[in-house]
Amino acid sequence: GGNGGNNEPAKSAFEQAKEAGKFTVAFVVNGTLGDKSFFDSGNAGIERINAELGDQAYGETIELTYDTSTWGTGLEEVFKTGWDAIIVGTYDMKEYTIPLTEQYPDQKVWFYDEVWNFDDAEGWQYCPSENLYAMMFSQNEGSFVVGAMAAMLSQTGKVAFMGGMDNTVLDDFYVGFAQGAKYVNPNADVNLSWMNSFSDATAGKDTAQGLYAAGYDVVFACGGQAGLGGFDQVITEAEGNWVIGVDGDQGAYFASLGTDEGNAKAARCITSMIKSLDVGVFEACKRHLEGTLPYGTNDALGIAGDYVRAAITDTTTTVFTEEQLATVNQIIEDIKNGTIVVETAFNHEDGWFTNYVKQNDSTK
Amino acid sequence: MKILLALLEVFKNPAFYGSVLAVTPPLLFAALGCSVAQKADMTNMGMEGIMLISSFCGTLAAGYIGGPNPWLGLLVGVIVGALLGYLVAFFNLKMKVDIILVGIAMNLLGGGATAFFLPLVTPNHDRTSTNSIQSGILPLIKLPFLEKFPTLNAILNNQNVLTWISYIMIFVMAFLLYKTKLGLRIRAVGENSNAAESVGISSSKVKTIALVLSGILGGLGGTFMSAAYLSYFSNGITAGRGFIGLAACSMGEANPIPTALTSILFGFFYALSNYARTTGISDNIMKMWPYIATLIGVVIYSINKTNKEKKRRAQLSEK
Amino acid sequence: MENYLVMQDITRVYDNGCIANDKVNFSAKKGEIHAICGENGAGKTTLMKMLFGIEQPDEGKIIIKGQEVKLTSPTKAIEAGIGMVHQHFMLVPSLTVAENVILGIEPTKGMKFDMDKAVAMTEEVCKKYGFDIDPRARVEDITVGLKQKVEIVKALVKGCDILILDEPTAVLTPQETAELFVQLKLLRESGKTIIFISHKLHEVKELCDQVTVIRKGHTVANFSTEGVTEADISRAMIGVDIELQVAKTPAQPKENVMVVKDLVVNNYVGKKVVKNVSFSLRAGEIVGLAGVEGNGQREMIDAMTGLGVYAGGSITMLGEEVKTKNIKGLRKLGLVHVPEDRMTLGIARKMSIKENMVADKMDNPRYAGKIFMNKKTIQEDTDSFIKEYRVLCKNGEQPIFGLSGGNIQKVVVAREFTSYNRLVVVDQPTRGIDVGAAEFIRERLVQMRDEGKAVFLISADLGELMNLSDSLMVMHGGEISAYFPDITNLTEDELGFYMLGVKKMSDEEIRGALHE
Amino acid sequence: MNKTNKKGLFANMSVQNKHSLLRMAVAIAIGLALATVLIFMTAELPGVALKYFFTAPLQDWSYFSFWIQKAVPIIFTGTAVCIMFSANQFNLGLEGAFLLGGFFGGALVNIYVAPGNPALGIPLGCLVGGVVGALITFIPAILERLFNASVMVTSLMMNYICLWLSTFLLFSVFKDPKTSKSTYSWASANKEIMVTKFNLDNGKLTIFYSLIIALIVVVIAWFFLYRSKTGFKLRQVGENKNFAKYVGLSVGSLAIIAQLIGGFIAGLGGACEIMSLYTNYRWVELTGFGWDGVTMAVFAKNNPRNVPLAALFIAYLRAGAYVMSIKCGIQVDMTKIVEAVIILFLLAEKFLSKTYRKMIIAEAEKERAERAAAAAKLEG
Ligand SMILES: Nc1ncnc2c1ncn2[C@@H]1O[C@H](COP(=O)(O)OP(=O)(O)OP(=O)(O)O)[C@@H](O)[C@H]1O
Ligand SMILES: Nc1ncnc2c1ncn2[C@@H]1O[C@H](COP(=O)(O)OP(=O)(O)OP(=O)(O)O)[C@@H](O)[C@H]1O
Ligand SMILES: [Mg+2]
Ligand SMILES: [Mg+2]
Repeated sequence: GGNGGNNEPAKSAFEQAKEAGKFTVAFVVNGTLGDKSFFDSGNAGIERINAELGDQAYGETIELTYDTSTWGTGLEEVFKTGWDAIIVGTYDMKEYTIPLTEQYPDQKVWFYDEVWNFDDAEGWQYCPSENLYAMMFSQNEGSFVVGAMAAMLSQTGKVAFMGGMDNTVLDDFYVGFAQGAKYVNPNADVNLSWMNSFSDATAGKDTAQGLYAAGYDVVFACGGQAGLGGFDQVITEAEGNWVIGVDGDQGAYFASLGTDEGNAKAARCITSMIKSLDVGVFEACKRHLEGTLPYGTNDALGIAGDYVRAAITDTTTTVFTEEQLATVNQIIEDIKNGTIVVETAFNHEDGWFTNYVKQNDSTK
Repeated sequence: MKILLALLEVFKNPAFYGSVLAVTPPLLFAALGCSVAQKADMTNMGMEGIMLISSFCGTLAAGYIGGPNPWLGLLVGVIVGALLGYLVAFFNLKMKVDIILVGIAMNLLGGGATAFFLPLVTPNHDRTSTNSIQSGILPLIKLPFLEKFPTLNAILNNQNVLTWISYIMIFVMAFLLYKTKLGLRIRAVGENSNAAESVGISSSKVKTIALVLSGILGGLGGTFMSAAYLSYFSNGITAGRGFIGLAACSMGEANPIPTALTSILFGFFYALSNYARTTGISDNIMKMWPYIATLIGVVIYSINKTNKEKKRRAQLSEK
Repeated sequence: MENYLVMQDITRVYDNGCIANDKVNFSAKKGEIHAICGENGAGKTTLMKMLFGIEQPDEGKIIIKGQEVKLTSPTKAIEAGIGMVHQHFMLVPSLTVAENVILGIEPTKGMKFDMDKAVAMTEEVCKKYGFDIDPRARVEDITVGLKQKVEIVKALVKGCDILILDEPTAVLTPQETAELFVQLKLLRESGKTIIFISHKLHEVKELCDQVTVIRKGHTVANFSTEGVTEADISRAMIGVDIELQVAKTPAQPKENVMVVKDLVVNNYVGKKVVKNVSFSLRAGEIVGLAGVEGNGQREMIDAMTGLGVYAGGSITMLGEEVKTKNIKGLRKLGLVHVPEDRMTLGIARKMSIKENMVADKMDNPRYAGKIFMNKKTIQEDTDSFIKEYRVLCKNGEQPIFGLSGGNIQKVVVAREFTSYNRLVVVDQPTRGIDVGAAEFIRERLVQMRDEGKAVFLISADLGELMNLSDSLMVMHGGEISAYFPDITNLTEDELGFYMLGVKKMSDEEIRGALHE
Repeated sequence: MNKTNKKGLFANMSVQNKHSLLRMAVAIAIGLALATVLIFMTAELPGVALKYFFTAPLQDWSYFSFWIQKAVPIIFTGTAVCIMFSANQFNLGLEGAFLLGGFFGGALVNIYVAPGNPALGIPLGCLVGGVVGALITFIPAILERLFNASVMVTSLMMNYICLWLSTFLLFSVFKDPKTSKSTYSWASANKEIMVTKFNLDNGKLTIFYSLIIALIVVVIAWFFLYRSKTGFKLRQVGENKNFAKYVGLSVGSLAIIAQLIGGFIAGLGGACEIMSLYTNYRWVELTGFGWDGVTMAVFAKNNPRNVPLAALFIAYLRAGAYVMSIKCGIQVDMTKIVEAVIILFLLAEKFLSKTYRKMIIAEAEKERAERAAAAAKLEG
């Protein structure tokens, strides 16, 4: 609604925050909110900044929409507006970010989901910025845990990973997931399927349908809004078919809706691989304000700091036995203390991932 | 070889055929909707937009009025569809805008208005889908007696009520077009509006009714997407199904049964593209198939028609 | 007996200013078949459209059974007991006979359209009046004769007392016509009033009781058919007023430019409408073609000009078979054509006068190079054409649809006459245009003849034909029914007899048109 | 007749033209009024939002650049549609042509054929893009010619075939595994972004060369349609097919030529769009520019000359809406609603028809009065 009656030219919240001398943070989404997943999680981090650090900082989420042709201009616009720190991420945004870090040397960039080349001047996309902090979530570690849980529950020995679009971060999910499944059941068949979308829920539903029909009884739906389609599918499947959420605690989300359908979805969601961008965002802000944020480095945010973890919901405790849950906890401990070394999709030569998939996915 | 075997595996799986039945209805509704309009010589290019808007409005009604009430959503979706059909008729017949361009404008409006209003009307200001509104899902039809026959059970049991309605609709539309007074008038007006006018039938009235019917079917198709396929509205949820309906209608020459068969063929390929991803075939290739099939179908159909026409001429000239 | 139907002082002016009916009076009794005769464009159809509520009279009144009626729509007319069989079929091809028949008054049974009832209704009418039609046959599958009967049944089933038949026999074979007449007579016996429009006078004589003749929107005669001959009717119809005499010297025909030999043309439904026609067109001569519309002229001209195809015989232009050439090729040979239907064939409505003038000249290096048009020459030449042909317009850039009908025709004529030509086919060149412009066009035709071009003139204006033609052919029933190598002694009455099929020449005489 | 009364711009305009201008103005006004209402309904600070929406592209160079950037692709597709619609060919395959033109011409040429060599890559990319685009529209065209298959339906299907073909090729062959949906970058080859642009005012104003290409295409298209003899023939076919046949044109071939040219321009546009905005190919959805082309052609009355203006108008709305969306969080999709409404009213022949009659009658009265005055003068 408008602000009728106020004749003064109103100031936006950003301008008010600036005037109050607060540290302003923009979370730039190269898509739109509402994915109940990664972007929403980051948005939750912003809300937490406003709630807990509100006296010193102010945050806002800015959506660039899925129209790729606007991303460059949109990001530049955010820099130009004068936000003190800009949170942005994914490979697609990297090329736009590099020149802007030079052009706007007074602003900070907190970049997620991409490894940066800070030192090799001859190397690919060299960016010696002192203002850039790169946070890399170890999704492979969290995925290992949910992979193990999937294999424990699977009756058919066939579990599936349903990704949004093929990229190294998503590959990293699969690598951990497959390794975790094989850790529990060395004969497990771990299917890799792509929805080719992060936004189209029908694509997720359709993909999941094919997977369940082919006997994959636990599906890791890993692709934002599109992945939610997997939840729509699983509730039409027979008992004994399960789904795993991603990024946020999607089971808890559906349970919180309090409807029959939400409950049905929650009841089929054995866990979610939480990738806490919210924690990352919030911690970055907190550490920046404390002056301890390590700019110019690639910061690995792993299972150790609870940056990634497997969600435990009512469903989890119902469908898994005490014993199984104990094993899960043991696995988590082993990853933390290095007994289990989780493979990653990063830092390999070309073709490595294709081979890796072939070893784990019987259809490839 | 491995791929062929895997495909065979898919074809042996009765759930696949159940899936064909489950993915076809929106295409079917769209195609039948286009066909009733086409019979009155109105090409309803705006089907996609009509489906989107009615899906959106239906979802809102289902979620906001009386808690999750998908039946109400269906009703509202259908009413909105009918209104939009009327709008198309109004702009074409009264304002004299080319019907194709009205359709294109309708599609623009459909994509734009739903995406624009979505965050305004959802409690969490959702940008992509109405996840925060609980609009519910139309009931599944459970047929316990089928459980004794596993194959039939996998195909027919637990289909959505709207799925059944969509197949019933084939016969309803066939009945309407071929067995009722209105259908007769629609066909007469579509084929020779002068002839209809000369016996006192108002062709613009009949065309308007046909487009309203078309809108109603579009409304059903749209609501299917958000109250049966998914349980919420999501931006661009129809994903080109309105256009496919138009193509199916064109291939079936707007006759309900052939149009429906074409839609089912389309659904078959669509389901196949879902199932084939576990066979190692690229699903992008699979996704191309329905369109290629339609393309080939349209060509074969056109060749046939040309030949028939030639034969008819030849026969006449012999007399 | 009291007049059952009276149309009094009916006047109808069309939007374009054409006075189609000017105080026409017409009346018919119960149980008679009443013919309306008149030349093409006399206003017969217009009168009938007003009776059937399609058009509204600007003046005059319609009285049925002594009561004045306002027929504002076909529905009203049907209610008043009027049925009409239109000059062109008003049928839906893919529907069955019964469905066509009951369209507009569909019987229903619950929600369903009652097909059985429809069939029964159709059968009942058919039985009552002796029509033999299968009500379940699809209209697209039945013969033209049957279609015509379906049209009549369509009118009858609605319970009409007055049945209008607008040229019902134009498309029928003699056998079909005979059959139809039997049924019409039956209808008359059952007390229906039938209004019958036809150009075939022997039919009128055979079938009708009364005949009203209309000429140029006026009622000119009303006879009982008992007392008159076909020749009398013909004379009443054809009144030639030769407005102006274009002066011309006797023709000096030279070589054949186009030779048509044993030409056979089928129309779009496959009916043979041009039957073994032979003639030739010679340089330096204007050959006229007379005939009532619908006697095969349309199809023959289409075949000659490359717009249509022909099924048998040959057409050669300067030794080349027309069939083997496309229109572009024919135009290269020097064939130009002023079409009858100037609005849909002769112009591109939204384009400028200039563009319409040069539309066919793009392969002439004067007007276009390899890629670009020659803007300046086009501008200059069209300006001079506009001046020469006295096209009334602001300038050449004006879109052509803003011109009056006559000026549009001048543009078409100018385009065709200024292109390379050896043979000029002009179809109704002066229809609907003013006297001055018509005279201008006629003078040009004579001038072209004198320049040694072959001119083929088709016109419904007999005065024009008799004034301009050096020799004249008459077409009737798809054949040449007369050939006059010299028309100085020809009278319009005589011409009317041949056009209306009252008379026919011997084959020998007709063969003369070939100039072998 | 030459009674030129110098009463300003509209004095010498025909009533039809005046009315059609009036109708356009009213249609646009309705659209913009609707936009204003929508903004008031949704914005927290409607004044601020309105300011961005209506003036953003004029506020500074980068918004200005963004405005121009948004106009370029729709200039291409609009021109393409103008040519096809001028010949009355309803080929809707431009979505596919644009997409594949970008994929083959814009991306693959620069990655594999002319890496690091913009001097070759750009012209070759344009050419390949155009040819690919022409191929896409050619298929429905030839199917109609040979088999009489509805070009509208087959071209719609072509769009989806193009989409899935390109995603298949992208994901299974050409994708850079590091990325989610992009090909390898051609920037890698010469270490800097290859997109060619003018940079003025310290890089604040960025105008891509593709704008120049687009404008050249517009000029050529206009010359082609209104000055060349083939273009003239195309327009005759579009205006009246029977007439075209009667004056001796080969209608079928001309119809195909129109579609080939349309496809070529769209494909060229796709290549230019990819080469200027991106350093890799990443479209996995139809771009919508093909449909925009139809809107443009409607606005431009099928005359390429008017396309840049129409495109600038729509792009202005879109750029304004986008800035407004970033600043005030209002959905960009609003412009689509506005566009749809404008199209409907712009095309509605019966819209304001009463005003038209009034204008006509007033004009006639005026003329009559003038004539009477002149006659009186003569007598007097
Ligand atoms: N809709 C119309 N608008 C303008 N003029 C018309 C219209 N219909 C007919 N006319 C003109 O009115 C005149 C009378 O036409 P009408 O159709 O009544 O002739 P007709 O006697 O039936 O001729 P025919 O024997 O050729 O059928 C003709 O000059 C014709 O050109
Ligand atoms: N569709 C039209 N749009 C605009 N102006 C028109 C249109 N048709 C005719 N006019 C104008 O109206 C006037 C009268 O046209 P109309 O065709 O009635 O003339 P006419 O009296 O029949 O002349 P002619 O004898 O040359 O056919 C002309 O000045 C013409 O320019
Ligand atoms: Mg007539
Ligand atoms: Mg006139």
